[in-house]
Amino acid sequence: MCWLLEVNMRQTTSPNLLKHRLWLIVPAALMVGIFFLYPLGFSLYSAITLDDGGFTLSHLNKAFDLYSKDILFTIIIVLVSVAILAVLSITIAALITLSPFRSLTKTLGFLYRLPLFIPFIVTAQMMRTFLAKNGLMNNAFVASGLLTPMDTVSFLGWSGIIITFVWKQLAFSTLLISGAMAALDESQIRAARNLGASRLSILFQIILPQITSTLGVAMVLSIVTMMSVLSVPLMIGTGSPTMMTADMAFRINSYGDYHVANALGLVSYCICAGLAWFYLRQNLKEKGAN
Amino acid sequence: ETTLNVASAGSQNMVDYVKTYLAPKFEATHPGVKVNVVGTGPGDAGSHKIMEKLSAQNDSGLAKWDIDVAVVHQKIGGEMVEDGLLSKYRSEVKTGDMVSRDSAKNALGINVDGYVMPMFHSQTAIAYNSDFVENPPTSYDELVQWTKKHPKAFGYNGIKNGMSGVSFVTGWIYAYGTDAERLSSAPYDKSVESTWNKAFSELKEFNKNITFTPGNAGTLDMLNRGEIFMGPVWVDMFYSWKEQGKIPPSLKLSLIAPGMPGQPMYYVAPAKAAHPQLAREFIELATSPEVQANGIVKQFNWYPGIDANYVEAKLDKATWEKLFAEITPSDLSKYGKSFPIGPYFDDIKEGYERNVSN
Amino acid sequence: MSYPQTNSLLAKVNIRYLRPSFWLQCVFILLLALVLFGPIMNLLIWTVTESWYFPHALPSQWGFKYWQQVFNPYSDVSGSLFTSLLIAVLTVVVCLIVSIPAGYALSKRSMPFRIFWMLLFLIPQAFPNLTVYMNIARLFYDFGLNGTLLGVIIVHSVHGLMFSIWISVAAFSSTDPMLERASRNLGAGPFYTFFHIVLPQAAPGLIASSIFVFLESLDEFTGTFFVGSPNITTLPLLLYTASMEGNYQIASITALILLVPSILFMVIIHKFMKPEMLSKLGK
Amino acid sequence: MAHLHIQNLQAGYGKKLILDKINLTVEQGEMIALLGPSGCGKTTLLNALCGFVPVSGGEIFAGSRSVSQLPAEKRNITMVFQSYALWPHMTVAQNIGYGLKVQKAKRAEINRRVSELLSIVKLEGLEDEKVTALSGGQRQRVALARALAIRPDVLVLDEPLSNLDAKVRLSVRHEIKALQKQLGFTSLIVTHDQEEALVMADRIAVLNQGKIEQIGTPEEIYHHPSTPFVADFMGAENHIKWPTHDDAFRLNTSNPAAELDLYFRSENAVLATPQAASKDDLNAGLIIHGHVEQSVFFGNNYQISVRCGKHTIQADHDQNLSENTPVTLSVPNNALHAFDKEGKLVAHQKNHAVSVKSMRMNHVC
Amino acid sequence: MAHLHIQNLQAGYGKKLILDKINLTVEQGEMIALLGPSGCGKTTLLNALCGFVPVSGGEIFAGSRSVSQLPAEKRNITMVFQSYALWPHMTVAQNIGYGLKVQKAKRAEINRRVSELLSIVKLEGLEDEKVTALSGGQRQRVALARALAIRPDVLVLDEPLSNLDAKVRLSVRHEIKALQKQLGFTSLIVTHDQEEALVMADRIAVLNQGKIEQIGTPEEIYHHPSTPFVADFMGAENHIKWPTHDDAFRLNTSNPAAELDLYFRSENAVLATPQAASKDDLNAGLIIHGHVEQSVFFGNNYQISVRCGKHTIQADHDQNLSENTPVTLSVPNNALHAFDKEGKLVAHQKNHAVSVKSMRMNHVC
Ligand SMILES: Nc1ncnc2c1ncn2[C@@H]1O[C@H](COP(=O)(O)OP(=O)(O)OP(=O)(O)O)[C@@H](O)[C@H]1O
Ligand SMILES: Nc1ncnc2c1ncn2[C@@H]1O[C@H](COP(=O)(O)OP(=O)(O)OP(=O)(O)O)[C@@H](O)[C@H]1O
Ligand SMILES: [Mg+2]
Ligand SMILES: [Mg+2]
Repeated sequence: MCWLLEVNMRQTTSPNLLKHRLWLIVPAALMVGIFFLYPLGFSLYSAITLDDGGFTLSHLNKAFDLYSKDILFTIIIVLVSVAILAVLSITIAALITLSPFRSLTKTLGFLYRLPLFIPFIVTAQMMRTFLAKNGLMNNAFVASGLLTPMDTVSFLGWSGIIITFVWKQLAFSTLLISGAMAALDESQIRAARNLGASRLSILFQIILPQITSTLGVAMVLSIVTMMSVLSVPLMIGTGSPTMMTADMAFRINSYGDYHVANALGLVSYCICAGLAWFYLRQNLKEKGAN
Repeated sequence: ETTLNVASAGSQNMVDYVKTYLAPKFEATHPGVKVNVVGTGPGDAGSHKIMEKLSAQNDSGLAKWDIDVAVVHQKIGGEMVEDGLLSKYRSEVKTGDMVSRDSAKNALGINVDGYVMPMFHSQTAIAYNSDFVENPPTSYDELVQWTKKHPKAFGYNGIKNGMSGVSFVTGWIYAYGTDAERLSSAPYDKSVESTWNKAFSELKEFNKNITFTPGNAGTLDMLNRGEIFMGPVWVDMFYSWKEQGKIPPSLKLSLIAPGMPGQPMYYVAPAKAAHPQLAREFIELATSPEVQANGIVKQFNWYPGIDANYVEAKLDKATWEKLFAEITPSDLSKYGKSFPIGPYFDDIKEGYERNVSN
Repeated sequence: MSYPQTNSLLAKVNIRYLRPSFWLQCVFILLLALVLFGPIMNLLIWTVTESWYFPHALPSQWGFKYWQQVFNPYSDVSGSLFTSLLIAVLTVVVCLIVSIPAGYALSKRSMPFRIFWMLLFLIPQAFPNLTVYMNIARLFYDFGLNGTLLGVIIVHSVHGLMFSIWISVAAFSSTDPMLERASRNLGAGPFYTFFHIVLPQAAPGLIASSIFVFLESLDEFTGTFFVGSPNITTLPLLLYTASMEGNYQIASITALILLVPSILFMVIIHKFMKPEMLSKLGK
Repeated sequence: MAHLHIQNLQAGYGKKLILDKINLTVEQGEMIALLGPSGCGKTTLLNALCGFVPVSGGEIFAGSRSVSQLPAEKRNITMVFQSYALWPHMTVAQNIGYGLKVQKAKRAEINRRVSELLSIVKLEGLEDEKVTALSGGQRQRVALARALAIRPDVLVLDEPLSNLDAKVRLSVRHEIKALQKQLGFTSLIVTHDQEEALVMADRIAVLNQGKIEQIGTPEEIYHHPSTPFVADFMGAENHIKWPTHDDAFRLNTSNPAAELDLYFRSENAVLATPQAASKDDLNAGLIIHGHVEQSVFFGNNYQISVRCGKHTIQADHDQNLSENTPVTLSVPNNALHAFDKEGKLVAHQKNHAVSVKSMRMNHVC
Repeated sequence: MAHLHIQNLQAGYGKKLILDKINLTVEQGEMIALLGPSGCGKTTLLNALCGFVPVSGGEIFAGSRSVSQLPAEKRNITMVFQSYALWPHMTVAQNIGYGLKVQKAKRAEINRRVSELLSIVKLEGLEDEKVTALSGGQRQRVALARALAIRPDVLVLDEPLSNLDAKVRLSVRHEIKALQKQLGFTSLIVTHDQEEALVMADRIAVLNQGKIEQIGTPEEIYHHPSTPFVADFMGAENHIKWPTHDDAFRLNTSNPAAELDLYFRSENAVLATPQAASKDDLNAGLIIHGHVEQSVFFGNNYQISVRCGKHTIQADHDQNLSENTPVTLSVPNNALHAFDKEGKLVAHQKNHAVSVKSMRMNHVC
């Protein structure tokens, strides 16, 4: 068990512990260890064992067998959402940092934070009625003459899931990214403008390279959040394919099958950890170069 | 002051019903007792949470559990009995012998006799908008024809987003696979499943002409917003929404041949409830003919959990008739099926996942 | 040599605002406003809707019927709101207490197994916890934590730890190490330096992380049920049932009520934060 | 290449007005040095020129084009920043080549120019270093090279040499000057090094509290400061309020009762020891008797602090003197900057101080 | 108060060794100036002293205490940072008072000391400003005041005056020196201003590529540079590789065939115009004929660039000379620093250059 390993480490490497300030991590690690990893152990255990305790890969096989399409769907949805999210939040943060029009940036700064405090479940619920074929959005288009009632399309389904994810996470990632941008030394931006760089090239060549790590954090956290949300696929998603969380819930609620559900959980964690690892390695490389 | 903890799965209406209708009544007759009602969410998930919480307490060997009365779905009720989480209380409550339905004894093939009391019975049926659909289909065959003529106008929610879709699929198997009687009774025969391939491939074909909705409520919602004109819904939910004005009066119900499944909600008492006696008294109150008549039937238009005869006696004719305004008692007895026994049920769902949605 | 005189204020204003980029940005902001406000408008409309069905573009009947339902004497809205808030605030406190030291330590490049630690704290969010909560509940029954505020706070904290640690690592990494040096140089020990120099520098990031932990806690439902109920009722419990079941009015009203403390939280942050710290938080 | 014309410029931060009614013209190809005490608004002026501080009044013209309302990237006025403002995520070469990259120059052309500049600022071999691994002086040279790379029309430099060591400073100073002559760019340089200003600039503007006190050629500013502030700032650090009511001081003046502020440089104070004492010089405007307080080695001479009553006067001398040696200081009339109570110049003579110095030598030898 | 003793110090970043076998003793109450080109490791040395760069070899003693393994806050060596390292979340007063607050001084005492220091560094009235709203020079003064506030035993200063204007620099320089004398703290100051080093320091250490080239009193370093590098660095910027194979050059030496590197200062190159030409000075070690290339106003004199063949020689002169004037330069033997091929000093004479200079004056007048 991981937390045991961790306690072990404390005993065997105590000079190291002091030197590298490992002890500062201990409370947090213990908390996760005892209150999550330990119970998680049982779940993981059930993902790779039979009811009688024998080791098996059949649950994982079954998970891939039945849900490979959903796994792919989940990855695509999450990646697409995170890409849109990155583009949008960088645009907003860049406008706030670089736009010469103070009044506009103030408005923008107020605007983007609006969804920050709206819980996922409420967002999902709002979107369900907003994005539907005859939802408020389409109604508004029809009323304003932009669409005829015949042209309206329902966004419930994959597009709705993406829209909802982006809508909800936008405030979060923009907050982090524009924070990082604001923390950059003003004179660095000035120096670039001074050399004739347009705002766009300043964004791409001066600002973005310096905030990649924050961008990475925002995106990893967003990915993880999206991967673990159940209410959105349940309320916005329609049928198949669907997100893995919905499958897990279905597996448990409908079959009482914890094995396959946990196997799916394992897959889901591996995806998140893979993406996070990618970021962390990149981040470490960058720092090492400095 | 004693607190009686009631956990209720199911829709907000049910939670509200327990909270605002039953609880005050109970508190009035039991001074010093406070009823604490927790809603655990709609659908099987809500029931499942209750089961998991109880089994967690069971596993850690607690002497007293923190739920005294629970309202759960039929399927979970059966599983809880199997896991030994419930107490066999029915014989100890006065209303115990007023139950007549088979579902009080048998939950998807599991014998639950004595462990459960139905709160009400629910049924899936096809809801349609009578403004747009003049001759609603009366059987699955007609429905298939209808969807060919009106693509995307029929909607259901698959099998992962709620039980109404599952019921529809189960009905489909009843119609094109194996009949309901065979699937609803033991013994289980694994080979039966292999005869459904055609049914599933037809369903896959059928699915191309329809709209998928997000959940039980999603179907009703889309009906309400005119995005679909027909779809399978829970009768109890349908009536509640209609009662609250959340769907237009033009929506009607039709139960189609060869039938769709329904299920009851159960009142159960956990095996190690902290207040077993109060729990029994609470259930007794909840299943009394008066409460069933005024609460379940009159207020919500739900089919009563105890024998209808006891309830009908407590109500005026008009109210009683209203219950059968759209689905006649004869339709109900002909087409109101129960769910198949557990293993078949799993076969149906997994078959769907493998052959239809994959 | 004579120079053109363009001193009139009007001329200046014109030069600035006639630029196409101004209008482009205006349009972008307008679109964003619509996208953001649309769903929120929808939410607000639903709170005062009594019935709304096809083919009405707007509710066919407005009213406060559902407000009465939410605030009926049997549903203890204010009580559970208070509980939710209390839990959220305490969760923030717990998360800060454990994640500030961890975040600081992890922000140092020399930290051994840095990636391992970072991934460790990702687990509670990344592993869908549906299946884990049952085991947590069992564990908590053993510890006697079930049904206690502490239990719920622990569950929420573990859940929020990812935000607080990852964001505080970012916050601490961006502080200037020279400032730390300057303080050590003047005789301040590591702790004094940490609290007087490093922490204020990282404060904006830490506050951002608190916001997310706070929100996570307010959003959390499953864990609360497994560990808290029936003794502890939070508002999201109510919201969850209503929302999953398509009871838009109740869900919207509850959501609106939940928004009140969230906005208050934001206002308090505004009040007690120095402006330049907030500027780092991003405007 | 264009000349720069600043007209009634007003600028500041928020409501705090830092620059007030600045008027300044930098002719095409001219280099003007901005001298002024710390905090007087030099950086603010450059920022206003570059478009980083909004102009609240007045106009800036580059050529005949009014640029005061243009965005920074359109102004074509390049700046070397006081805080370097290098981009930490780029290598030295990338930093330097950035401006050319923005102009979409060819890669080969950029490389050529970058290595040319690296050799100018003596950073050969460091092109692939991250700027974060450079020492302070190395960073400053990168900043300079970056601004020079695009051959700007108007170059403004904010203390470009302050972090360089003496050696590099001389060569970079020379390099800038040579480049400026060669390319003929108009430039404005902020420096707090008086020598730098004198050597590099065609004209010097002395700024004080957001106002220009005097503009003129180095010689004018050095020899004919028009205000007490400029006199003081340009090194006439000895200040005597006349009358002193002290017998140790004697002033040859037509009106001995007038209240005057006298300023003179240590290099103009001719110091005579009793041994070397001769009869008082007729040329001497001011004669002071005192005692050596301190003597400091200055390289090519010693700076002697002379105590006379409540004043301490600095004088240059070619020999080290021991403490308390009695000495006589005489300051020639033409090296004495006298101002009346309103700060107006009084009885200033046009001879150059240098000739005065050579006279001093006569006494010594 | 303690002396500082550095023994065989080695330090660097990662595997990159920057400082190699540094040996240096700063006596109690002494001030040593570290001079050296940019990037030679001056900042690194100070960082190693303060405990910010790990020491990979050797020892540092403050008094008799070995501090090389102590944490930074226990070393009692205070630093003025080159990049200021001010705390942006604090006001000026809070920055300055921080060290005292750490020592748990009374609030009144802190306030008193802070306002005392504010007046020393001439920042009165800015105590409640955020440091982010200060100009570059103002920030540097805050950094200085912060380090002085706690009256440190050993003070190390990393170019503390580089961003100050001439006026303030003089007064702060003086203030530091006075404080240092008064309080007697041992100190090490990094500067790239040669004059600053000469004036402030009791001894000067010249650092080159992580090694100390020479340590000595200002006079020693100035007049007797022991290596070509020091000579060059201390302002003897005229460099001639002997033999030049050019008739315009003449060297009075016992061994005219020897290969030598000759260094001399512009101030020691006596310049004679044809009009003023006299017979060749016997003292002159080196005589050069050439033409004026450029003449630059330097304040108290002109710097003349003389072109002789492929060399350009700088010489000081008291008058402006027009371009192409033919001139003769003579450098006295004792002002000529000659090194052999190994960089060893050759035939150096002990007379002080100052006396040479006065001799020059004889010729001129
Ligand atoms: N953090 C660092 N990592 C790696 N190398 C560094 C680092 N800081 C400085 N160096 C290198 O160490 C050498 C010495 O740097 P240092 O800062 O000590 O120079 P310095 O003498 O203070 O120069 P300056 O006068 O320009 O400030 C330089 O070559 C520099 O490139
Ligand atoms: N961002 C700012 N906000 C408010 N005031 C500022 C800001 N920057 C500078 N100031 C103030 O404006 C005045 C002028 O500052 P500026 O930077 O122009 O001085 P400077 O002449 O460049 O000085 P130095 O030689 O020290 O760099 C100073 O009093 C300073 O305190
Ligand atoms: Mg400045
Ligand atoms: Mg340095």
